[in-house]
Amino acid sequence: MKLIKKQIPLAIVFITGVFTLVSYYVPNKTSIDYIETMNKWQNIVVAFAFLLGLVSLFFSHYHKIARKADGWGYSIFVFVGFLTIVISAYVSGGRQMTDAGLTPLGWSFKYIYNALSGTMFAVLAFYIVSTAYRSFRIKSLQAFVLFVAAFILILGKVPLGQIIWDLALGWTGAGVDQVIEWIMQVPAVAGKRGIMIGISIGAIVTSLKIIFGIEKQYMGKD
Amino acid sequence: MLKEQLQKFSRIDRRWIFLLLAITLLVPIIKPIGLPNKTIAEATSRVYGNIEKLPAGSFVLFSLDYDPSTRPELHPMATALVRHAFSRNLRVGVVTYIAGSTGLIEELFARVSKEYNKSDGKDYVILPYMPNILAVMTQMSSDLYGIYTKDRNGIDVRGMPVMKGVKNYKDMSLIVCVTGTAILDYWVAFVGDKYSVPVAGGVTAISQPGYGPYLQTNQLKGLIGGMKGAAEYESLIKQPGKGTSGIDALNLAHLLVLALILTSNIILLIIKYL
Amino acid sequence: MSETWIIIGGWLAAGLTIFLFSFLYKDNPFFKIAEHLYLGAGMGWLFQVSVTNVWIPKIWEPVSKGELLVIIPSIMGLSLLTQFIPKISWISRYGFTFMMGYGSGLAIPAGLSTDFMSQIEGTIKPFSLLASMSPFAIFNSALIAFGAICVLFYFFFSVEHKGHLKKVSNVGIYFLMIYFGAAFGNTVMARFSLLYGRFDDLYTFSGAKYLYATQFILTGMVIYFLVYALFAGRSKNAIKA
Amino acid sequence: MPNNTFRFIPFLFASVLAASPVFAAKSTLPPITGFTAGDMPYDSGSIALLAWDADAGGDTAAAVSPGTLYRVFVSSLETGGWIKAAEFPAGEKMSKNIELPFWAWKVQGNTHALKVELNNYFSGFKDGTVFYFKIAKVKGAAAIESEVVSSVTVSNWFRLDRLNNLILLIILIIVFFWAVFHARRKGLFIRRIAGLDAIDEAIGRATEMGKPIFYVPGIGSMSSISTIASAFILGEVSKKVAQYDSQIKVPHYDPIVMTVCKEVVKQSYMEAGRPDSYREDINQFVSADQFSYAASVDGMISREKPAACFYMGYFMAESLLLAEVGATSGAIQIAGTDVEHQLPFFFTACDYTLIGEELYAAGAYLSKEPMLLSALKVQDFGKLVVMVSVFFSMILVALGARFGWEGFVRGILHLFRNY
Repeated sequence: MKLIKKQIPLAIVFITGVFTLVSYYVPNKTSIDYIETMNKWQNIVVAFAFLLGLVSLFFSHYHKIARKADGWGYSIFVFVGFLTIVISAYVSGGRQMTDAGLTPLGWSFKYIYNALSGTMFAVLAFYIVSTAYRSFRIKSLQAFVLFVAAFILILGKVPLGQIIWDLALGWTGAGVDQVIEWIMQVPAVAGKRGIMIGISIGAIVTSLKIIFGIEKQYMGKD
Repeated sequence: MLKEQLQKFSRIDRRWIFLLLAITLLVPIIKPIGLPNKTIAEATSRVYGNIEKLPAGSFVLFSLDYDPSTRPELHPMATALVRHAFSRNLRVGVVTYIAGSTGLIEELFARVSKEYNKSDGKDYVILPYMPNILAVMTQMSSDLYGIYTKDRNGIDVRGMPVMKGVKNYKDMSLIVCVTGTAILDYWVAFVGDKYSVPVAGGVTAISQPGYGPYLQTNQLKGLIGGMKGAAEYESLIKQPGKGTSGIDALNLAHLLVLALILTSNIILLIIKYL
Repeated sequence: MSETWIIIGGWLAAGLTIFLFSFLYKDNPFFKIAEHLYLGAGMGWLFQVSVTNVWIPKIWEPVSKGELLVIIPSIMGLSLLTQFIPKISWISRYGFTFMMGYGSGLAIPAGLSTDFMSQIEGTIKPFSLLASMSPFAIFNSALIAFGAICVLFYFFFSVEHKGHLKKVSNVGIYFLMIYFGAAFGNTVMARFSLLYGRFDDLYTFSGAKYLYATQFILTGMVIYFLVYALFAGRSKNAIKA
Repeated sequence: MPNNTFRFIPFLFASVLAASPVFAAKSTLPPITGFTAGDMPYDSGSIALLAWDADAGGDTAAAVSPGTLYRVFVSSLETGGWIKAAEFPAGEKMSKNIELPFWAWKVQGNTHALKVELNNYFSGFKDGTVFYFKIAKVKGAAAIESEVVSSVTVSNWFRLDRLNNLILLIILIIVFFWAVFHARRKGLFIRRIAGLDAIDEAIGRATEMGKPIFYVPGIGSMSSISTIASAFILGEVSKKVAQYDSQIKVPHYDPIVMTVCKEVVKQSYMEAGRPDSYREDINQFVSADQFSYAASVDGMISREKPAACFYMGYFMAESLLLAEVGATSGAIQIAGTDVEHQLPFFFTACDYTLIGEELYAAGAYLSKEPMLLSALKVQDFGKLVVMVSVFFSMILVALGARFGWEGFVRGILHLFRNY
């Protein structure tokens, strides 16, 4: 039992991992055929992976409705939303636009999905302003440096800010866009590069651990 | 006394601040201020230059991977890029790896193809959404028909005039990825570097600073960042759109943030040292 | 699509947008309905796209034509679903390990070349053009190299940071802070752009073409909150953020 | 006019009866010499490599023989069936333009080198198929042709040009196993991490005030390093909480992360000798939707007014929502994440922030877990490689550029280029 529960999966990860890794260094046709097959298979497996999220969402809301838990009425709207899109997709045969204009699917994208998904993230703008006021604390020299860089960027990205900069600091001869350009291309690159290299090696090491079966927490417990 | 009042003021109910923002953003939408964007970042003009120098008929691959949640920033950008490509008579292929972007792509091409009198299958092709980006990218290096046999409407792509002579990355002159996700990193790492195809990008302002290193090494042949970038590109192709009007509306809101940070910190200083 | 549908769409979009925004004032049933719709619609969208773009063309059509090899990955994909049945959840490992192995195998060489070697090359390459560079450009290239080394040293954990070494890692922090500041500034712009997008749509829906959807719904929400505050809020003194 | 016609005729013949060298010989152009065809190394076998001598001084672009063009033809038959594969001016496509590093490609001075991708003209050919090539040199109306040469292409087994990448990988793997082995046996040194002391202070304060501590592990899955590190930090934090007999709450986003964290916390309470104070509801599942999760945790924080909040792990947009509410509720806040664009929000709103890899290091430092320690060591090694190579090659390249050692500079750059 341990063999099929644990060792074969670990062998799969090792074999696919090593073969895929090696294919980077091997130009032979065999290696290309291998990677092409893997690509197709991978594409299919991933298309199923999203069902995980779907099923767990359905489960949890179905349970809420079945148990009449607090606010179970709202859970019905999860299914309403889902069915609206799926049915309109079925009716329109998966096409969003025909020569006659929007199909029902295109319509539900434009007026339902678009509005909901756009607004969810737009709400964050409000939290940014309140964070700016209530918790942006210039409490150290480091935070001050952060603030100065942020200040210049926020100011210089809009025309009105550029005008203000020119009025106040125009005499220095450096336009705010040049200063932003410099910040983004010199010190910010240095900072980002430093973090990036470290994190990227971290990812490589984690990948090695996964291939060699040292890291297997993603498999869950026995 | 003043101290207490200040303290109270610094703990103001945040909904007042929300209201303030709503007003500063809504008013310019209804009544535009009319300050156009003047400056153009070098990275943006590099994208422009790279498209501009392509001979007519070159095949450009657009990877449009953004959904409605980043639409205000990225849609104007993508629109401007496609307009530019059409005006230069380039052949355009579109791929996407974000399920939510298919609707936006349809909308974009329905609108822009009319402006330039371009037809589906002849001047551009929209390939269907694919879920697993890495697999598709790797596949396209040898034979893209291995994965894309049909376009999004189920029409065979092999016979399309737009795909003539296009089989893999070697036949593409440029790849432009517009995204709010890490998909541009994938294009750089798994395609641009590996198969030496020029890759340019358009990203949200949030991820823009992160691409500095790739720009400096020329792994990225240009980058359009956020709504400002969209406005810049619109002014490069001389077709003002949503980017230009957006940047105008953001004027006051940007200053509001700065004012708020300064006010709260000054209040704190006063409380501390008074 | 007829006029009527466009108007209905406008009302729906304006309504959902305002419902979601109403959370900023206070949690309320309208927000909850819109939020749950969002969860369902998002999944529905993903589902329909997967069906029309992957399942039908990549699995159904090949199998009906007799190409049976695609059954193997389909079974691996389906195995993922055993996650929900604790007793046999181990079967899902077959799908997971396949995905992890493939992903890791691709990520290692790509990470080495893109984020490692290319970054070293990018840092030193400007110096090969030393002869034709302006002093300011030379200074910038040197600053990038110096800054990157300092930042890397800040993240170096194998030696104690004391004395001069401490100074080096301190300089690194300031480069990081400039990067963070730039990121902060850009984030502000990005979020505002999203909000602008939504407001712009609301403004569109406030026109006569959409029968003043925005105004009506907004008024409706205000009335709801007023009534709610009158009846339910009184007893609890509730509105506090 | 007659002059024109006269010049036109040989050209016409040259292109129609392409393989006949009789006409070509009459031209005034210098003949094409040293024409060879071979297999392009390090490829999948679909590219042929042609090489021939350039005209004297031809490598300085159009300096000599301006207006001279080369046309390259390929065929799968010995005679006829010619397909034009390339056309370019003399001086382009030289041996030195082939993008390969010095260890994989020997640049031949003053030689043209051209890669012909046979895939583009012949589909589905087998290994060992013979292909025929010829080139025509054209200047104005004068034209000359080379003899026909043939070659087979081979599917190669190794990308020698990616040797630098491979060597780096092998070194990393060796260091990786060395570190895994040593970490298990002896433990490895990690410097003290500032800010970890703040954890003790925060827990102490919570105990004094009798208020709970919130530990938010973020929205990552168990396969992300930051979440793994976070789980180990949680172990140490909950051990101290158990010792002080304080309270801790851990709201979850991912069910798998929750099961892991449950084990971790339980274990810590046992180790602290207080299994009786462990409760199952320390870890609670909140929501698998990003914004519902953030909103619920926000609600919990503003209701319970914790003395300390820890945000460790993988965070996206919710960082902003959480840190702001925590800050205004007056809690001591300690954050740590490797998501760079969320760090500014944590940094400005929290009392202490672990930046990027510091989070991994904190996990390793606190837990002494060999898995984390070894990873950290390999990361340190990688950073050392970068620092040292940037420092020295920067100096060498600058010196090389200063004194004009062109080949030397190019060689160094080749070492770090990916192909």
